Amino acid sequence: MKKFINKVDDVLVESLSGFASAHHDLVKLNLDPNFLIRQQKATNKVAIISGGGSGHEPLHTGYIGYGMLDAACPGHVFTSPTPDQMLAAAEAVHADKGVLFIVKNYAGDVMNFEMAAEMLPFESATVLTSDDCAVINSTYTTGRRGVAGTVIVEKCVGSLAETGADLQTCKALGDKVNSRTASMGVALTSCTVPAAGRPTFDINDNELEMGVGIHGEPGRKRETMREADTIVQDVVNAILDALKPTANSEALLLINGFGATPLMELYLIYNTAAKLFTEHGIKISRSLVGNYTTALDMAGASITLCILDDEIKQHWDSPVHTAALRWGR
Amino acid sequence: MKKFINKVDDVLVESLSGFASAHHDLVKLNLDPNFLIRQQKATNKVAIISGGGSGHEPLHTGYIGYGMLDAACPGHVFTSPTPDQMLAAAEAVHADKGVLFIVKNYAGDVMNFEMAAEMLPFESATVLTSDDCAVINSTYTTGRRGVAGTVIVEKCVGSLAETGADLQTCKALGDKVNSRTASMGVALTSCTVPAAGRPTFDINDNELEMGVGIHGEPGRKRETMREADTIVQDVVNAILDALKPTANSEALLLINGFGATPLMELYLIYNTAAKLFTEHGIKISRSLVGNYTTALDMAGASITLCILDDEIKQHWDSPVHTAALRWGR
Amino acid sequence: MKTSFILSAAESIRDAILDHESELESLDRAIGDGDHYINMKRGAGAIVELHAELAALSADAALNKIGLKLLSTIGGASGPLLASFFMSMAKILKEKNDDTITTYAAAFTAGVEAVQQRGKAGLGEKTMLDVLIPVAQQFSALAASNADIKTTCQALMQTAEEGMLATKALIATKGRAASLGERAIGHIDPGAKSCQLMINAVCNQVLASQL
Amino acid sequence: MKTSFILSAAESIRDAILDHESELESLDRAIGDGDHYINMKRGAGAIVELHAELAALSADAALNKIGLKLLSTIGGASGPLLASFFMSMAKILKEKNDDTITTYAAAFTAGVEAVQQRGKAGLGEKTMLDVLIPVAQQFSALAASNADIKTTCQALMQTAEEGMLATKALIATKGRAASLGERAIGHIDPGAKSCQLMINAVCNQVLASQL
Ligand SMILES: Nc1ncnc2c1ncn2[C@@H]1O[C@H](COP(=O)(O)OP(=O)(O)O)[C@@H](O)[C@H]1O
Ligand SMILES: Nc1ncnc2c1ncn2[C@@H]1O[C@H](COP(=O)(O)OP(=O)(O)O)[C@@H](O)[C@H]1O
Ligand SMILES: [Mg+2]
Ligand SMILES: [Mg+2]
Ligand SMILES: [Mg+2]
Ligand SMILES: [Mg+2]
Repeated sequence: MKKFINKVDDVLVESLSGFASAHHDLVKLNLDPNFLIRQQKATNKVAIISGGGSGHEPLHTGYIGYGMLDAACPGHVFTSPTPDQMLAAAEAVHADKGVLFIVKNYAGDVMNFEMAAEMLPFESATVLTSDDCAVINSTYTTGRRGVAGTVIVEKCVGSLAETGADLQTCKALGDKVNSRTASMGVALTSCTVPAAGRPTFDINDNELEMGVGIHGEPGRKRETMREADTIVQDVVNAILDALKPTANSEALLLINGFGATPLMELYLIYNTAAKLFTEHGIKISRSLVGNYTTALDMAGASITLCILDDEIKQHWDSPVHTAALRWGR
Repeated sequence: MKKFINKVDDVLVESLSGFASAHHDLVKLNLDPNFLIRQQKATNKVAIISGGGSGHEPLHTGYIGYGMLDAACPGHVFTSPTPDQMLAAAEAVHADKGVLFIVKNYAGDVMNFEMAAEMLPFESATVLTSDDCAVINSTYTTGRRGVAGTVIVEKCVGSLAETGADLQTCKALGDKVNSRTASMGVALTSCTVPAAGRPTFDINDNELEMGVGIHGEPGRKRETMREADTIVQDVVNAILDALKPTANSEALLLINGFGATPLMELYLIYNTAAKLFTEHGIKISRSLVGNYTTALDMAGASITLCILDDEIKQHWDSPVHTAALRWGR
Repeated sequence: MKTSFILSAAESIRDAILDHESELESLDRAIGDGDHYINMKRGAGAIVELHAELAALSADAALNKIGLKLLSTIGGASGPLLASFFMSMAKILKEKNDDTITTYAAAFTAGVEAVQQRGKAGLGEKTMLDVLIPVAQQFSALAASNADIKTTCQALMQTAEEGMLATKALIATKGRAASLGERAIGHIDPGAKSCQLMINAVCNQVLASQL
Repeated sequence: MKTSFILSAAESIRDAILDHESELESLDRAIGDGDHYINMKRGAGAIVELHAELAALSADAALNKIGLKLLSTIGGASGPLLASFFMSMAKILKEKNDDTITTYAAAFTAGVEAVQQRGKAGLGEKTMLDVLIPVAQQFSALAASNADIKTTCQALMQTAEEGMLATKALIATKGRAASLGERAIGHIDPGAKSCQLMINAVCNQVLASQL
């Protein structure tokens, strides 16, 4: 393992400190319990809080700011944060309109946020994101994982919250966006958790992991490496299967890098994916290409499609000012 | 080599097409000769054109748009573009106030842009960027290479050009920013040029390349891998040596990833670098952390310091709207 | 239950976790995200560091404090589950306020029920519950039949091991491995393994104190 | 000079480049950015593809067209340099408009001078000029002394090879390798190698046509 780190146990705090220092105009960092909040506390709105294991940067800390999150709770690398973090963050940012937690659907995140919600002295609701269609949802599983589509949920819900909308309305939008969003990822290499010091999984030079999770969890299957177009075709098909969009749907296409995949390749993927969706009668009217929900140093990428409607479009387009997503101001 | 590509010869065009399609609101792509221009041609301003070998995305295509470039000419991977590209791009974007080329100081780029300038039927000037202080400038070399500091030059010159400033004034600002900027990079792994199919250099698991170039050129020396803090210390010292900033200088600190280094590590580097510069009496008042001048899939990062003055600060802060850098609108 | 017993049990557990670094790590790498060992080490270490503070508390208060500490230290799936286990156990001990095996068995069972509630899982879902549920059942049964401590401990260790090994053949339907489908078969569940290790450590501690 | 000669020389050059893929690639990987082979292959391939178009032109017009094509095809440092070489050579051939060895030597020398001007470099800077300059000098000298074609070709190939090998011991002061300082020592310059290959290919072509 070669990484720009000092002691393995200090990685998280040193990195969070760097983030807070680089973006001191936007965020404030609290250590022990670890959470970050906007530099300027927002008033008269539902407080939007997200969090999860670290290692997916810029998710979630990079989305704190006007039009998106009020606070984020970073856990250890790939490990859900703990309820004391959510409680302290909520205490710091709630503004008498309740707290909405945006939580990626993993047993650990769900349970920790659930316990926080139970202990919270004020009203809360939770949007569970579950856009990863690599996991075929069936009665015997805990359902799909939340992956890069979470960014779209956070953006739209964050925008709505700025308008003063109430807790249930915000939750409803989050649930709607989530239900119209599907993602699937492909890994070319494994990530390496600093504390583990070695790759999470072994993969040969001629292999790819189709449907990989953003923590390096195994996916649908191990396949032979091949041309990008045929890889993208399979991912696009899985997404179409999951969403079954009607013809003439309008959509946002997000090509997300896992951390070690160059933009050159992400745009090449975009090129093919956009063509395939268009051939399927879908109008790609919004796009996002880059590292938005990463898996440490994994080489790989995911494709996310979100079927838009006027409400989602409006909240996607509205101004946002965070470290990782910024437009309109 | 595992990459999301189809045929090696098609990588560039497919990637450019994806970029143009994802950002069709911002840019237009011309193929053969390859160049990209703003979707809306600007008028009454110096046309700012940059370009260079591909593989450094988002440089330069990602910086086309309001407040930055009018056009970019992408060469083959790591190979300077050719004069016909610059000529066609200049033809498309010049607006009777002349053309300013921003060129990274490499023999190939310099000569190709020079030939274009000689053939150009209208006035032009060139800013050569040369911020890489890994290369000790001495009488017997061609001087420093242009690396990530180029982004700062493009941002500031682009901002000034929007005000209607004339060609020589724009060039003067570019030269000034360049002279106040120094960078140095460290590689943990090599990049792999798609057409070559194998890593440009070999490097062991316990080694780093100090002062590496953004095309994988060897740097100052091959060293033993060690803690991030001591690596950063050496880079910071080289930059201080090169710039010799006076106490109480105000500066912009840019931590640039080479393509395969996670944000978590880049922020950790920022944390240390900001501390060290601050200890040296430098006030870090602006920051940028992310992948801004990459080297394909290289794991590594560079540190860039730009000593600010009021003029540079104003042009750094002014609104910009490009695919990779956006604020204020 | 003496608080001193809890303190030394905590140390044995920590040692057992540390001793199985590579095994725990590779189990979670195979069907999870590779952090289970790190999580357990962080949790166990935090408890051992609480030594002085815990020593001043009654057994039930110490167990409750352990639960709270685990809750704010481990994170992930195992954090809230193990925290719920210890806090529920503490509650029963406090209520019953006696020192019988029956009470311990009831407390253990309450802990396991809390894990089931929190995780919304049951037997056969390839989780720590495949160790905890059979052990709780057997513990209650042995306590009801007045089995001696040595027999009880040995039986529980055996059951824990069987439960842990049994997860190997299962498809996961809860937790991170649930997304793997058939690919999870052939791997022991990491949480089941660490629970087996903890039960083992505590039982051996009891057996040693019986000598 | 016959255009047909230029066309077959272009093919020989392309073949020589393709035959030395791994050598050219590894030379530029060692002290450059690894693309020199790809650049030369792209350039040489583009010229061979121009066959039909070139065949219709006079020798000087063909060489000028080759220069322009290389200019818009190769890129990098070698592109404008080789383009300048061929365009300047074409100019002299057109001016002199005869078929003597002296004219060829003068044209070659003019090409080399154009490379020097464009690259602002001279002898001993570890570039293609370490092959081109000595070859140009010798070519002029041999032409002036009326040496026969066979002797001339053999001498030029020898000189090219020596110049190429001599770059190994040099520090680079121009081009990408200039940033390496001492670390460039021990590696042959890729541009010198490809120039030597091209000179070799053309000389062998001449020799073959003499038989
Ligand atoms: N719903 C659940 N009920 C019971 N145990 C669970 C549940 N979900 C996960 N587990 C247990 O947690 C273990 C994983 O813990 P850990 O690796 O620390 O957390 P994470 O899965 O969040 O990375 C699994 O091996 C399994 O035994
Ligand atoms: N200023 C110069 N004068 C002469 N030759 C040069 C000069 N700069 C570079 N070269 C030649 O160009 C070669 C490199 O060509 P190439 O790899 O195609 O371009 P780049 O260096 O831009 O990647 C060097 O090996 C050297 O021989
Ligand atoms: Mg985890
Ligand atoms: Mg090159
Ligand atoms: Mg885990
Ligand atoms: Mg080269």
